[in-house]
Amino acid sequence: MKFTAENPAKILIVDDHAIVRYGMGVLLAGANDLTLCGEAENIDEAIKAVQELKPDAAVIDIVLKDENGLDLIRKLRSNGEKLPLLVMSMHNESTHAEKALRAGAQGYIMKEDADEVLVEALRTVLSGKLHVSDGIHEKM
Amino acid sequence: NQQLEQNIRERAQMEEAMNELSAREQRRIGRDLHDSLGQKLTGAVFLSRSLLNHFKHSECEQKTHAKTLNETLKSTVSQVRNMARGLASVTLNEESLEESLEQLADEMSSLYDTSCTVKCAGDLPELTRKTKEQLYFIAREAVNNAARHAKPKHITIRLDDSDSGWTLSIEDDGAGLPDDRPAGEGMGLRIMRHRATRIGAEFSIHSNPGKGTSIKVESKQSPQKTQKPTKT
Amino acid sequence: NQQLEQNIRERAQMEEAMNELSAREQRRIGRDLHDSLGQKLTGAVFLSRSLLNHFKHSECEQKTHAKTLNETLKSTVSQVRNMARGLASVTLNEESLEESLEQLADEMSSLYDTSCTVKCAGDLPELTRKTKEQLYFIAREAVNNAARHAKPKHITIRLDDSDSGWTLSIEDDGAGLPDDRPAGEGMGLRIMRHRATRIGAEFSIHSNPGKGTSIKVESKQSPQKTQKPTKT
Ligand SMILES: Nc1ncnc2c1ncn2[C@@H]1O[C@H](COP(=O)(O)OP(=O)(O)OP(=O)(O)O)[C@@H](O)[C@H]1O
Ligand SMILES: Nc1ncnc2c1ncn2[C@@H]1O[C@H](COP(=O)(O)OP(=O)(O)OP(=O)(O)O)[C@@H](O)[C@H]1O
Ligand SMILES: [K+]
Ligand SMILES: [Mg+2]
Ligand SMILES: [Mg+2]
Ligand SMILES: [Mg+2]
Repeated sequence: MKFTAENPAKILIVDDHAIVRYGMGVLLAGANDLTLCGEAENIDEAIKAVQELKPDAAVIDIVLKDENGLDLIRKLRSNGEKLPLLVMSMHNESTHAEKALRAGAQGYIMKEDADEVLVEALRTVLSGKLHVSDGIHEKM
Repeated sequence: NQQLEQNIRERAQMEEAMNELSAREQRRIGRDLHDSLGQKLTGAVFLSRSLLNHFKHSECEQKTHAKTLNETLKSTVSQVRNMARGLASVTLNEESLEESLEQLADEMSSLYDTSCTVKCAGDLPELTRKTKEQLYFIAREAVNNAARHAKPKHITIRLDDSDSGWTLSIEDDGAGLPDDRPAGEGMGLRIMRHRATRIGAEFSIHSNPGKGTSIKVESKQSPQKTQKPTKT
Repeated sequence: NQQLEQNIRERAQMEEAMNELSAREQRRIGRDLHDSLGQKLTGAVFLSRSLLNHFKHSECEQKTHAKTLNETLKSTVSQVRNMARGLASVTLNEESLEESLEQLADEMSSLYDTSCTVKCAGDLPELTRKTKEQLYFIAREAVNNAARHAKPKHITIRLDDSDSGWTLSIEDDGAGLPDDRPAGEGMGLRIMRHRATRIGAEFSIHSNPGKGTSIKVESKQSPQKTQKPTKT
């Protein structure tokens, strides 16, 4: 499916920090083929939001207070949810990207680059491809 | 005399308790940095990027400011991440010892011109948090020593099970210990040895000039196998 | 037996050395936070303020974002400052002990509903850095205890010269130690006592129910007066 300004992709943000969700929402507002459809700060909220809002993709943080974003990914997959999932984390990509993909994610971005790559990474996973940085691609 | 012995023993216990307290304090700060400060700054990076995008088609002063702001904030995020990593180390996200060692190896490989790999046996006994922590710090010092002093091509961190429980070893193929090493050990080696004592393990170091050095830490017996494993 | 005594003694020395190392590490982190990170963030606050001013007369979305950004960054500056202060403490800016105690008193007065003042004798003997540090940490714990446990109107930190060298005391006019205090001292009191031992000083605690508590640390003799003073 091709997303356009008339038919933007609905994005769900899952992060335990309000300021991160806010900043990311502002950034998404600037991309006309994407729209923020909801926010969640833990696993339960995220699972409910996916069922009710039917987002086209979700951005998921790894550290969600005491919960792990990778567990959320595994649960969504075992519920049969097929939407592309993009992991965004403070953790080093080299040690965590592979784990994220194995858990069922389609991409991995680091928080410190996220402002530059978020929108493109979302477009990539929405088009059915994987998003990881070149260095990691080689390693895998 | 027995009184004196008792006094020194209490002093040692006190100092160890204070070390444990300050380790806990450092982990707390590491978590604060990583979770609270790091996240606020991440949000701020997004906002500054959106302001920068707003000025995309203009050439005003504000655009330069937005750009500098964005760059400054990004550099603070990586600085905070690096500081947090050093502080929280093994307990960040309750990782397993194996994961922490993998991360250490990755950092080493990217920091020095040395490849560093981790090999772990499949069925290691459950380790207490204290043991995991001490082993992590021993490995970190040993790997740093190898990279700094021996110019090796390769470093291997190995975690094996053994009759007595487990063995941690760090091997490099570098220069080996220098012959003219001053009699006493440096602080790094002494602390490694002491950390091994703390967890009731044997510490040894072997070296061949020109062939490399290996550090070994071996559990004497494995209380973890019989004891109820501590939640880690 | 003498071997055993020697072993325990070495263990105590080792743990103390490690404590010293981690104290140094914490000061380093404190300085990094204060100088490097804190300065970058202060610069970022100014830039965000200038962007906010740019949108002064408009009512666009960007103005709201610039405002949130500015507020977030301001909160990170004070967070970093607080973390740095806790870490770098006595050696931040190479302050004198008196200045550090003044700062401690200020923090206490603003944090709790208690006034806290410092009284220092004019001609104190030159203290070593180690002594200053331990005295600072003892004062910090004592003041915190008073504020947290005794609900006093006033706390006085006193630094006097004396025949034996110097005396540090921390007095409050609060509730006094509870009668039903468990036999062993808490970790805070034990660490204060131990810090006093480390610098060869006497530690004592006096309390009157309903009238308050006073903690006293007194040098036994004053090696600093005869020894060449360590550079601090
Ligand atoms: N893997 C190694 N290969 C070759 N030499 C080593 C190795 N590990 C230690 N050494 C030698 O042993 C010495 C003592 O090591 P130690 O870790 O105790 O101190 P350091 O590394 O010199 O200083 P510090 O650890 O305090 O920064 C080193 O200076 C080095 O000469
Ligand atoms: N100035 C004081 N006034 C009244 N009670 C005090 C005072 N200082 C200490 N206490 C009592 O002594 C107890 C032990 O103090 P200590 O500093 O050892 O432990 P704590 O403050 O309870 O815990 P921690 O210091 O580990 O946070 C306190 O719980 C409190 O009941
Ligand atoms: K949009
Ligand atoms: Mg998070
Ligand atoms: Mg060393
Ligand atoms: Mg206390």
